[in-house]
Parts: sequence; C-alpha cells; structure tokens
Amino acid sequence: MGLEIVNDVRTDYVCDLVKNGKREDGRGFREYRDISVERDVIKRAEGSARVKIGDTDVLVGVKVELGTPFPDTPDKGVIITNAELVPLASPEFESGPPNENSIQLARVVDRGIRGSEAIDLDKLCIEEGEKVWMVFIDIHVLDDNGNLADAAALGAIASLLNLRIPNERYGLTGENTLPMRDTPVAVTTVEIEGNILVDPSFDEGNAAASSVTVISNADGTLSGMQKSGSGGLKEAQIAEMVEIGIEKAGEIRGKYL
Amino acid sequence: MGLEIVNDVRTDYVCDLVKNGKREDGRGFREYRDISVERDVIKRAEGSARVKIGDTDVLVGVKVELGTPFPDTPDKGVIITNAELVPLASPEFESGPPNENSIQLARVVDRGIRGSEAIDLDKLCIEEGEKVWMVFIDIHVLDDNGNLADAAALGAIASLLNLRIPNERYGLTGENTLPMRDTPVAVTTVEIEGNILVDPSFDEGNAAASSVTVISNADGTLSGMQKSGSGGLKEAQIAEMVEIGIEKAGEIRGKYL
Amino acid sequence: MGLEIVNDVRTDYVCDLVKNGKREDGRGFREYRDISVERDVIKRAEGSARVKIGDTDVLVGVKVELGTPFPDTPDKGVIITNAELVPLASPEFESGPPNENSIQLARVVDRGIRGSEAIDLDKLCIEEGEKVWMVFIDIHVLDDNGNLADAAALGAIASLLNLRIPNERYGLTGENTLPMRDTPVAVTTVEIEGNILVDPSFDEGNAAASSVTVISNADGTLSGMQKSGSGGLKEAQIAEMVEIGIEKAGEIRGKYL
Amino acid sequence: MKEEIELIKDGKRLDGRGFDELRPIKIEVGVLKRADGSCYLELGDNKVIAAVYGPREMHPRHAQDAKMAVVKFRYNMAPFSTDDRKRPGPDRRSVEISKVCREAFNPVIMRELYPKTGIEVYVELLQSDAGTRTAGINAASIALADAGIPMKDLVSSVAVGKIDGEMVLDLNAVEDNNGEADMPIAMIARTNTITALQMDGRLTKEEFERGLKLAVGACHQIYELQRTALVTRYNQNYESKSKREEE
Amino acid sequence: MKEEIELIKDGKRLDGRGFDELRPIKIEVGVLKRADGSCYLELGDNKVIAAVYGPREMHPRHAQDAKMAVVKFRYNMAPFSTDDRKRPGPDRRSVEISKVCREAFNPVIMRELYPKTGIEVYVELLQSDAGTRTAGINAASIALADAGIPMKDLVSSVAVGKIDGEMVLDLNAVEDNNGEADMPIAMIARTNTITALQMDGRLTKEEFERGLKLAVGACHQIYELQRTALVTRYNQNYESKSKREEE
Amino acid sequence: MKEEIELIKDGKRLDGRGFDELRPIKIEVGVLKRADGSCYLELGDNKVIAAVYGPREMHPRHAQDAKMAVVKFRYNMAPFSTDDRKRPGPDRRSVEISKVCREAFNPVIMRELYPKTGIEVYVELLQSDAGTRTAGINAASIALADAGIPMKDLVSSVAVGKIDGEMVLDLNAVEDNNGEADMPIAMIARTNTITALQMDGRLTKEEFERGLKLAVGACHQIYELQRTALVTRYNQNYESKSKREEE
Repeated sequence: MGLEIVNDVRTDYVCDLVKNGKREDGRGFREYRDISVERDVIKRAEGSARVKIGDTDVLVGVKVELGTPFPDTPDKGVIITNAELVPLASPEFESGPPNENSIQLARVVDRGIRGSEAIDLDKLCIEEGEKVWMVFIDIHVLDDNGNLADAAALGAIASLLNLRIPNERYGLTGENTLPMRDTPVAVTTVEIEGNILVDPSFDEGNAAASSVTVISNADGTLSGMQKSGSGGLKEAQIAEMVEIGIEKAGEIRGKYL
Repeated sequence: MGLEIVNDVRTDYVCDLVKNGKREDGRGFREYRDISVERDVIKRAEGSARVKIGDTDVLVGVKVELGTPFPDTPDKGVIITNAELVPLASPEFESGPPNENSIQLARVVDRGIRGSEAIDLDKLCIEEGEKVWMVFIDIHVLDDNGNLADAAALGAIASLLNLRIPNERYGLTGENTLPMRDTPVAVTTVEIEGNILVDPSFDEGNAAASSVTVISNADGTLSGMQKSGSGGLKEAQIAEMVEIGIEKAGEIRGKYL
Repeated sequence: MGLEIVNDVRTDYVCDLVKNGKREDGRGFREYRDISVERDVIKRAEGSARVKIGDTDVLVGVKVELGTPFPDTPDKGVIITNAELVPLASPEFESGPPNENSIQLARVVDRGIRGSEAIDLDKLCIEEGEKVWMVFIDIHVLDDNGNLADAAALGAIASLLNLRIPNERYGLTGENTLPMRDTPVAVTTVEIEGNILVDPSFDEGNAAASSVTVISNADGTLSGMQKSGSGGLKEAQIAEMVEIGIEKAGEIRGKYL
Repeated sequence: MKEEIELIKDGKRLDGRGFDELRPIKIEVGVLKRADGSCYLELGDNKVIAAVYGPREMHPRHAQDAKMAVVKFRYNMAPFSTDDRKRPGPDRRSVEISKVCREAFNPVIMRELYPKTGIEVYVELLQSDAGTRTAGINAASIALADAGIPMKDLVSSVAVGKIDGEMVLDLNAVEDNNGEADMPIAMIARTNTITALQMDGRLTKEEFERGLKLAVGACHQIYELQRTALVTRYNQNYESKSKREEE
Repeated sequence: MKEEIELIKDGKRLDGRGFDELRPIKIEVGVLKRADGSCYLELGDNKVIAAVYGPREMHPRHAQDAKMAVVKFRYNMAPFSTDDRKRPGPDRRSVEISKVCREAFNPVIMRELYPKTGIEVYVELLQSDAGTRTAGINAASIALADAGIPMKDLVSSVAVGKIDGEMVLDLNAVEDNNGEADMPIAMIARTNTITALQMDGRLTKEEFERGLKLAVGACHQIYELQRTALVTRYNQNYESKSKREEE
Repeated sequence: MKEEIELIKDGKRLDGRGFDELRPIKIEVGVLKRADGSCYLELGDNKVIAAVYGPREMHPRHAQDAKMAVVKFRYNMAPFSTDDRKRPGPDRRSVEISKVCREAFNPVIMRELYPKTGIEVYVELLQSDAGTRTAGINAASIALADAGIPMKDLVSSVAVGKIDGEMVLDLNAVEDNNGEADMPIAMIARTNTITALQMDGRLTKEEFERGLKLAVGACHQIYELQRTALVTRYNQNYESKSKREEE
C-alpha cells in the first residue's frame, strides 16, 4: 500500500518534469545513462557480461552444454534464454517461478538474437539428430533501476561474442569460438505525456503508459520489437521510436561491442 | 458468498419441483435434453467431436502420437485421458492444474473406454517395447450446464470412432483406421428427494445428494460406474439407475453413434 | 494461535524442570526413551524397519530399482533419501511438497550414510554408465513425538542391513545381500538452560534453542553433524554433545543393530 | 485384463478362500499419540494407518463453510508400499480416491455440529495388496470414532470383483491384476445405505447385482469387526481408567 | 526461417490470397450460456472462443486495485489445437501472449468504473493456424462488448509478415513457418491507436513501415466485421425481446 | 571421496596455501541501489552478492510473528555459477542451506524490535568454488549491517575440512571434491558462540576438535575483515556527507 502511494507521487513528479522538457536525472530525452560492459566476469560460464546502465545492473551468463536437438530441427543447436528477476534486485520482485515480466524479458532478448540470426545454429550441430550444443543464456538481474531489456540484451550479445565452446570438457575437438553473424542491440523508449524518452529510469518506466523495445542489427534492419504497457501509441510515435532505436543501437554497438 | 446463497435458493426450487414430479425445463424424469454430436470439428486432431446436451457444450479432441510403451505392457499402445475444466466454461472453474473434479471426469471417461475394451491396445503397438501409438483423449469443456460426464464420454467415443492413425506423419504405412470393438456410453442419473432423474441440469446436479454415472456397452454389459456426491443410496435405487443407464445408453448409441 | 500459546506454556514448563535437573517424563539428561526396532515390516520394500523411540514412530522403507547412473559417477549406484512429514503424524505437518524440515531430515540421514561409506556404491554398479541399482530410502514419519532424526537414521541403517537386492525381478543373478561396511547411528542432543539433554521429547525439541545431531560409526569416528535451531552454542557444549553422541551411538548400535 | 493365470482351482481361490470369503482383518484402535483418533488396519496384505484431526480451525479461511464442518480426506501411498516405488505426493488416482472416500463419509459425519471447522482424515497405505481404498475407509471409520467425531453410524467398505468368470469378494493383488472387473463399495451397514460405489472392468447387469449383494453382506461382517474393535478399545480405556481411580 | 517452400506464385499466395488480403473471418456472438459474454471466431483455419466474466469480486483480495477493475486475460491452447499435442497448462509463450493481449485492452476498458473488481477474459484456441493471438483479441473484443463491459471502443487485431521478400497480410501457418518475419498488432481502429505490437524475424525499416500501414488498414476492415456482428446480435436480441413482449 | 588427486605437496596445498590459511577475501559494501543493504564478497573464486530488505510488512499475514520480526533467508545459485548449468529455482540443497543460514543469524538479529515484520536476506551465488554458504553468510552479515538492522554482533563463517589426512582451513572446489570431510561453521566471533555447524564426510573426534579450533580462529580473522569493510564504508559515507554539507 505505502509503496503504491509513493509510486503515484513519483509518477506525477516524472510527468511534470517531462511536460517541462526535463528528466529526473537531468538527461536529455534521447540520452542514455552511463553504460558499462564488463566481460568474462564468471569463470564457470562459457560467456558472461555484466552490464550497467546507470544503476541498473544485469549479469548475463551463458552456459554451453551437450544435448539432443529438437526432433523438428535435428541439425540445429538449441538456444534457451531465461531471465531470473531474483528478489535481491528489487523490493517488487518475489521468489518463485518466472512470472510474466521475467518471461517477457527473456523472450524479447531471445527474439532479438533469433531474429538477427546472430548465431548460426547449424554450426552448433555436432551429430545430426543426436548431439548438438545447447546454449543457455541466463539473465540474472542484480539491481533494477529501469530499462532491464536493454541491459539484458546488451549483456546477452556481449556474452555471446566472447563465447568459448567447451569442446575439451566433452572430449571433443574443434573451433572453440563461435563466429557471430550479427550484433542485435535493444533500445527501449517510452511515451510520457506525448514525449518519447529513451532508456527509461525506474520511475520513468512506471510513469510511462507505453514502452517499446526495438532491436536492430548492424545493417540497421530490425530483428525484434515489443510494445508493453497499458497505453496506446500513434503510428507516428512508433515510427519515431523505431528511428531512435536504430540510431541509438548504432551508437551503443560502436562503443560497447 | 452471494453465489452460495443463489445456489441454495436454486436447490430449494429444484427440490420443490421434483417433489411435484416436475423439472426446471419441463422434462420428464427419464428424459434427456436435446443432444447433438458434431464430428471432425478440429483439423489438427486425429479425431474430434463436439457434443451438446442442452446448453452443456464439450469438445473432445484426440491426438495420436508415437511414443514408447510402459515397461509392464511393452506390446500395448497407451491411452491417456485428460480433462480441462477451463475457466471459460463456468464461473466456478479456476485456472490451474487439474483438481479432483476434472480428474474424476477424465478417469470416469477413461474407465468406460478401458472397461469396454473398445480399443484393441495390441493394435496400437508398432514395435514391441519400442514404439507404440499414444492416444491422448483431451476433454475440453466449453460451457458447463450440467452432466459433463455424459457429454464427455459421448464426445470421446465419437472421436475414437472416426480416428485417423497418422501413419504418414511418421513415415509409416498401414491402416489409418482403428477398428473399434465397442461403443461405451455413459448415462448419469441423480437422486433428488427420493426420485431418480436422468441427465441432470446444472442446478439439478447441485441439488442432488448423489449422482451415479453408469457406462454400458452395445451388448448391455456395464463397463464402468461411479457414484459421486455426499448422499447415500439404497440398493434398489442403484438397481434403478443401472436399469435406466443401460436403456438410455442404447437409445443414445442408436441415435448418435 | 491457540496452539502457539500452549507451546509457550509448555516451553516454560520444560525449562523450569530442566533448571531443576528434571525432565517431563522423569528421564535423566543422558537417558533415551525406550527404543524398539522392528525389521522387515513391509513386504513390498526390499528393506524396511519401524523404529519407535518413546511415542515417536517412524517407518523407513527401502526400494531398490534398476536405473542409469549419474554421468559423473558412471560406475556407482545411486542413493536417494527422502522424508515425508505426512500430516497424519502431527497437527503441525501439512500436505504438500517437502519443506525445509523434511528436506533437512532426509539430508541429515543421507549424510550419515554417505559419510560413513556404509554402502559400497561400486557394488551397486551392474554395467558401467548404463545400469546401476538405485536405492530409495523413504522415511515415513507416523507419529512425531520428538527426535525424528535419530529414529529416522536408525530406521534407515536397520533397513539397509537387511536389504535384499531384487535380482530376480529384473532377470539378473548375483548376491541378494549388500555387505554393509559400517553402521552410522545418529544421536541428537539439545541445549536447554545451559544443560545438554539427549533424545529430546517433542516439547523439549520446541523448548531448546539449539539442537545438534551427531552421527558416528562403529569405530567412534564421526560421519555427519548438523546443528539446527535459533540459538548459539559454546565450543565446550559442542564437544560435550559430540562426546555424548559417540557414547550413546555405541549403546544403540550394540542393542539394536 | 489377461486371463492367462488360473485364479480359481477346484472351487477355491489361489489363497484358498471361497468366493464369498474376506481376507483376514486385523484392527488396532488408537495407535498414534499426536492424532485425535487413529487406527491401524490390515486387510490381507494391506497395511493401512488412519488418523483424524479435528474438528479444528480451518485454513485457509475462504475454504470454511459457515454452516458445517468441512471434511478433508487424504489417501496417500507410502513410496515403498508398492512393487514399483511410488513417487511421493498425490497422483491422479489418489486424488480421485480421496474424493470418493470423503464423499463416503459425508452422509454419516454430523458436520452441522461444527460450523467453520475442518475435520481432517489422513490415510497412509504402508503396504498395498488391492482393495486399498476399502481398507482405508474401514480404518478411517474407526479413527473418526476414536477421535470422538459424532457420526450417525460407522461406514464399512469392501470390494467385489470378477475372476475367471466368477463374482468373488475382496480381490487381492493377483486377482485384481488378472481379473475382469473390480467394484469397491462403502456403506452404512446398519441402514443398508451405499455411500460409495465404483466399478472398473466389464460386468453383466446380473453379475453386477450379484456382486452388489455379496458386497453388502460382507460390509455387515466388517461392521461387526469394526464395532468389536471399538468396544474392546473403550473397555480397555474404561478398565485402565477404573484401575487408575482405584489406585 | 528456411525458404525452400515457394510461398508466392504468380503474385498470389499459396491459398490464392493477394498480399493485402485477409483470411475469411466468421463471427458468432453470445455462444456460451454460463459466461457473461462470449464470442466464437474463425480466422482462416483458426478457431477460437472467448468468454468474459465480470466485473465480479476479485480473488485473492491483495490482487484488488482500490481505484479500478483489474483485467485478467488468459490465452490458452487446447491440447488438440496444434499438430503436436500441446501439454495442458500455461507455457512461456502463452504467458507472454496473455500479457500482451491484456495490455491491448487496458486502454479501452473503462476500468475506473469498477474499483476492486476483476474482469476476466478467457480465450481458448481450439484450432490453430498462425495469427492465433490476433484471432483471440478480435474475439475477446466482441465478448467484452457482449458482456456489457463499458469500453471506449473495440480493439481490432491482425498480423503482417514477410514471405518470399514481400510484406503480406495475415500469415497462415505455412507462411509463418517458412516466412522471414511476423508482426502482430492490435489497435483501436476508430482513433488509429496501436495498443499491441510485437515483431519477430528480420525487417528493414521500410518493410516495417509498409507492414504497419498494411496492418492498420486491415484493422479497419476487421473493426467493421466486429461491429456488424455485434449489431446483428443486438438486433436479434431486440427482435426476440420485442416478440416476447408482443406475445 | 576418491583420493587419486594429491592435494598436499611439500606441506602446501595445490593453490600454495598453508593448512590454516584462508583464501583471499574481497569485500564491497553497499553495491546495490534498490536494496536496503548489500554486500559483494569474493572468497577465493567464490563471487557472492547479498541484499537485505526490511524490516517491512510481512506477506502473507499468517506468516507474521506477533512478537518479533520473521527472518527470511534465500540462498540461490545463479544458473551459470557452476560447471554444469544449475536449473533455476530452489533445490533441496539450497533449501537446507537457506535454513541453516537463517538460523545462523537468528541469535544476533534483534528481532523483538520489529514485531509483525519481515527481514529478508537474499544471497546470490554468482560464481561458486566450494564454501559458498560461508561466503554467503559473511556477505549477508555485512548487508544486514549496511541495512541498519540492529544486531548484537556480526556473524562470521568459514569451513574446515580434511584433505590427504590433514585438517585444513577453507577448502576450495578441488579440495572439496577430492577431500574426506567438510565442516562449515558460523559464529559470533566476539563471544565465541557457534550459530551454525554442519559436517559431511568422516572425521575422528580429535580431527573434529582440531578442525573446530581452526575454524574458530579463522572466524576471528574474517570478523576483522568484515568490521574493516564496514568502517571504511561508514567513513566514506561520513566523508561524502560532510563534504556535501560543506558545499
């Protein structure tokens, strides 16, 4: 209860600021918070990256294990993306099985990677119908201060870019790196009081009626989109969000990947 | 709370009617509501039927897939019957795993099919101990206006009678039809104020202290019975219920199967 | 609520007694309640024992089935220990999946058996990497009057000592007995008002701030320990508990195994 | 439903019983200390223990009934009670059996005396040999009485079945696995009121009727055994109480 | 994302449709008796049924919103609705779709009129052929209206996708399985407000914009079909009511 | 418990440590913004992060304690923290560890100050290398202090074990996997009060006693490191606060 009232007050505050062309932390509407990407932070993982966007802190670890392919794609490796919104990361998160928010987060990140065809799944096949590499992308949120999607997606692609295939562990030989074919980057914008803001802070995320995550590739094509939130958007607003998404993705890709 | 009081009022109403030899909808005690059976309604299913008894609406779909037999019956196919009381079908149903009502519904239908030996499980074996057909009978209730058991059982046997074995899908050859050896039909009667009524409506089902489902075969033998409800019955009442069950099953079989 | 107040009163009563050097049932601080061990009580189990310590009543059944080994120990059999605190045994127990108490109980018993290396897991291997014996130790508590750990551990080792390997059932030949290499026995002591009491009754278990289960072997070595409860203990107290544990284990082993 | 095993030889069943003969029954009342009432029962090779708790406060509150006690019945098989280890926890079979058993007791328990409370009946199958639910109902009936739950009468239960073409009483596991039909019933013996009835397999109407008669008769026998066990128990209690008072 | 199957021949799609052509749509309003509102809808080979309950008391209480109704949306596939049997119960895909669909309706349902209540929307996919969530939203929109839930407007939904390099409307299963991208949207047609948007696969910005236009246009068509179905239904009701009154 | 790997050479362990030597410890206080208190800790190759929330309203209400705060402790391993990917969610091991850790803190947290509330401690293992629960307790202790939860004292934790027949401090993964025994303890260093104790493997009474002494000594070292980390943090806060006030 108490929390809800606080959230209402903050929402009003954020909206008032936006009406006056301002943001809580003084950023411009099209400005990201500081981003940092730390690679290979987890020894036990075949790939990992810790991404901070402002105070938002997301750790992505990728495990690669041998498994059997799906019956309908016997010659392709398997990617499984999972997100844990562990209660350590926010007073709003609760223990328990994935809920709709963590499922959406995982599926949006997954969609971007699949859509971009960044990983050549054929290269993950060892023996058709029998043995393929299973790539588990685990998104572990540590501190939720808004815009988890962009941090998680950036962590995922950064982890994949440094992936070591654990051939030795399974007595196999072969290339230990996985040539990546693209670098999808997610950019989330929100609509508040008719304005489009990139990289929403926690309060901005709450205040926004709609939020759109646009995932785009090195060549500027789109490889995934997801609107969430309970508001509606005009075509022109979506077009603007896509525009910003592609532009900002390029900047992030240039600096951090 | 509100609902419970409404139910009490309705129960009183139903009981008063029955004492006077009447039913809500003007039927005789041994009269079914209108029945309709629509076959092959679901393209993706190997067999399907939509059964309406009055306003009660149940869709049964049968999927046939290749699987491994149980260790103790390596030369027999597998039947799995499942019922979903999805919340779409009634304000009383809730989302979640099967509860005792849906489990009982599925098991009673299953019992009738097994007891009658309608399906020759030996004919579902492709390779002993390795490959058999798994027959999934899924009961999907759409509108619960009483007497789900009879509608579900009728939907199940109607679906099975038109089953197509999907040999091609698995690169197999062979007969695509499954010769059925019997046609079990369920007939549910309830006891209200000392009277036996067939095909209980929703309110009659609630008002009844006991309910007995009798499943019988083409030759008049019984292949399953289940009493439910919190009342007791005399031997003579059960004998009457069995009598009605066999008679009504014959009528339904003749008209709809 | 009512229960909690009763518990508080009982705790005070137990503490007062202990301060005066007494126990509810007149025992000495280092005295067990009467113990009985009944063997081979369950026909369907390959080993079983019903252990009573006072009114505490625990049934342990061991099933032995053929299975596949864990990938990292392809030449070893598998022990799985599970405890069910079924609601029949106590007004405090609830239906549902294992909770932290039943998990701890199972894991402590398991730890004692593993630590002692009582079972030679190599002897449970039939075909490396393919077929091994799986030993399921199921602890079924029937009446919880305190000190479940000691009763469960005693039931487990007593069951194992009489284990029959069901070779015939799987068409195998070979020795039907499993030579046991040790006989771990658990002894639980609690700290109440600065005193160390062995074999806590139900109320003593509730009244105690700390409880320590010490599992020791025929040669007096330790093969498992677990402190539980929300109190702290001094080194000297733990040393005393270990001392008592080894001594009492010797007595129990001599009399009941 | 294979019939390769000959289940009847020279008019006797494999375990030597006649067609209308029950397996030996052993009953112990009040075997558990924590439970409000309890009973251990053997029916042939079945070993079952039943406990009753309540009437007591019902959780969660929205499951309470403002007009009467809610009866909970949990039938559970111990993992080691069967040939193949049973995974712990409820499966579909035990959920259905629990429902049928609960409904078997609803007509006799005077639930209206304890509104808003729960009466919990727990049955643990320790060793199974067919007819487990009937053994469970018989034990639960005694445990309810032992707990002092007001009941109009005891509930007694037995199964009949068809083996080698004959209707016989109280199938054991071999008979059940190789028989043609099984029909467990529960009844209030004194009033000949049937409170539970299930049937599996295939029976003619005549076989069904014959089976039902057989079962009804046997329930009267079981009822006497239940009564005797309770009377013996109460006498013991009375004696030990008298003794204590004398001392 | 294989392209071995030729999905476009001579400017037509495999099922004969043009690029901007919807599959046939069939709508029946008020098909269920227990539900407060309901709709059966076919979109090509998709068969979907939607039901609405509420506004009604919300359980559990802590999930209530003191200021407005809480909308629950459950998208569920029947086990037999797909080529491979779908295990009953929610999976990750259906949880995500349920969220997206719920949010698609939040802008139109006048939730503030019914504080503390729940409005429950249930969509059952009986037969699936790609575009199931759009079929579900279209059906749910009508079921909400049929239940008398006050809405600012109907929500209409359709998907566009890319096959053989072309942006086309309303992919069927073959097209979806072999296509390059799929983008379902939902919108309030009257105000051109988009309330749901997802995209899978790979599209250039231009393709995306073209696709969005295509979808927006189609939503207007669907809106008319929805309106017509509702008007027809109300006229029926009015007629049957008038008839009754005359009698 | 194989002993094929030689774990001690020339009186030194494989990583060069002496028998009574801890692995390097690194502590950062207050690393998370949303949590009320937090700590990042490395113990050798273990990487763990702990967060504390509360005291705050306790859900569900029936889990509240009218007389004191309820402490919840959740030990969780990230899926990528281990050699084989760990399936997300609690397993039996983590449930037991969570219980042991919670009980390790119960004697120090002044729970009676906050009746009806919950104090939640979350420990995430990001990278594991044996001794994870001791690393978790050490981090949680600091996070509790950082959250301002009144405690009688810090809790410090370490494991001892037996490798190649010797009792040594603070096993790493190779030692743990190939050792003969492992014994984690937690204690209030200042009062030499042991609040958690577990033992796995096989030890003589003398080895146990020697091990316990070793562990007790090491907990004093760890306590100093914990204190230092907290003092440094408070000084920083004080400095930055003073600075702000000067400005």
